[in-house]
Amino acid sequence: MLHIINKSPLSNGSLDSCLRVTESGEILLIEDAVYAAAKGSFLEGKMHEVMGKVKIHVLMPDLEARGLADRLIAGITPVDYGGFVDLVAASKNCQSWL
Amino acid sequence: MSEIKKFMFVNRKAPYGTIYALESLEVVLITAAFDQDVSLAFLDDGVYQLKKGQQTKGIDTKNFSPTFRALDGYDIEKLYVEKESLALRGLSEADLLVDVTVLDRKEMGKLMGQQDVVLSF
Amino acid sequence: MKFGIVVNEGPYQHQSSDSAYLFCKAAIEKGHEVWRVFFYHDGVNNATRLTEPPQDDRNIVNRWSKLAEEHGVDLVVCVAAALRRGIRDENLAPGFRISGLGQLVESGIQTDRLVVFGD
Amino acid sequence: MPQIEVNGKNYETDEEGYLINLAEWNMDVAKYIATTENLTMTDNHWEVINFLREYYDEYQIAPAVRVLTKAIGKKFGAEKGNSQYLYELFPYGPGKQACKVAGLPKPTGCI
Repeated sequence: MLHIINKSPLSNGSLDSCLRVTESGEILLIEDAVYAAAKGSFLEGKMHEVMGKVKIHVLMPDLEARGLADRLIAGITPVDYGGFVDLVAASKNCQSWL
Repeated sequence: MSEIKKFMFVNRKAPYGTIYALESLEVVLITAAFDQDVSLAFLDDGVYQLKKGQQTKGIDTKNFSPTFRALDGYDIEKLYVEKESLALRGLSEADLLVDVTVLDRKEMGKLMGQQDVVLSF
Repeated sequence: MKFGIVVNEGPYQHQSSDSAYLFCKAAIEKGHEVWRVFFYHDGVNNATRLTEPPQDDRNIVNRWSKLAEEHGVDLVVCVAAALRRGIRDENLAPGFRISGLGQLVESGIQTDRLVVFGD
Repeated sequence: MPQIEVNGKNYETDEEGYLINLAEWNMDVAKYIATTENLTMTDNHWEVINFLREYYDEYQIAPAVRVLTKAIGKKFGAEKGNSQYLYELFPYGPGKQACKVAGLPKPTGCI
């Protein structure tokens, strides 16, 4: 299952909620959720922990737009919109944690 | 209709503060007419949609919570509430205005994974 | 693969309409079909032809209309949500049509994947 | 906004004749709306109208025709719980026409 997160986990609980119920699968960070993919925030340690059980992807155009493309946490997979499409196609289903 | 799909409506937003909960319920009622396998999941602030005793006169807004009790007549009987979301809000099953199945977080995640279509608003 | 898309927010206020559009474009470029985009909640505001953004900004409404024209994407606006928000046939941009919520359910039934964009 | 006059009092309706202020509904208004729909109200009509109003009171929605049919059958017997019976009473549809007479919101026809 692909989980799509679009809110900054630094100020919103949707990534936490997703991780609470999700044991495995893939997470894609888009829109303001991409801040979680940048090094140096208070969430970085947690992201490393999370990467142990779920695979994390980030929509690069959104990270670039926010000036953080050079701070991508190692181990988070960058994708473009085409990659976003591929992820949806490859998963049985997807859920947007709005 | 060729096949029956598993539809899940994931409700994570509180009522009244925004319109999402109300308009989500409107989709659920329509979906009932399509003979699909429909379930509703309530997580996070979405559990507040089911709180008993909502009184909306003072905010001049329609109280749509009684509509959840009509779902049974629409043959929508699968209502799931995540246990942790309830507990975090100091609520229990007795506070809810309809019969639901309470699932723990892992069971909820598993159920989501089994769906064909997940709609969240 | 056949995709269904749901857009729950209006243009300009929230990025979801942009994300949905760019997703559709990428899907089509990859040879997939975008079968229908369904506009719900404030998403119905994507359909008004009265929108007039500054010239140096993207024209979100025109962009959708073009997608419908060039790739036959079915742009459906929920009638109940539209009536609430003053979107009617009179101010509908080309390529959009107003119809019932059943069209959203149908998207879920007829497509291989349904992706929701919203707030 | 269009108005209808019943017993010397004016009631606002929308362009299709649905009552705007649902709280203003009364039986005389219902009878008046019924005549505009070419309906001759019988006990069987009232049974459905009252049922719809009770349903709305309890659940805050007008039931889908399928749901109404089932519920009517359960309450008043199987011979009434079929769409043919309801369409005979309300030829333009128990959803649209009966809701109009019952003073309920116009079904948005979302299918």
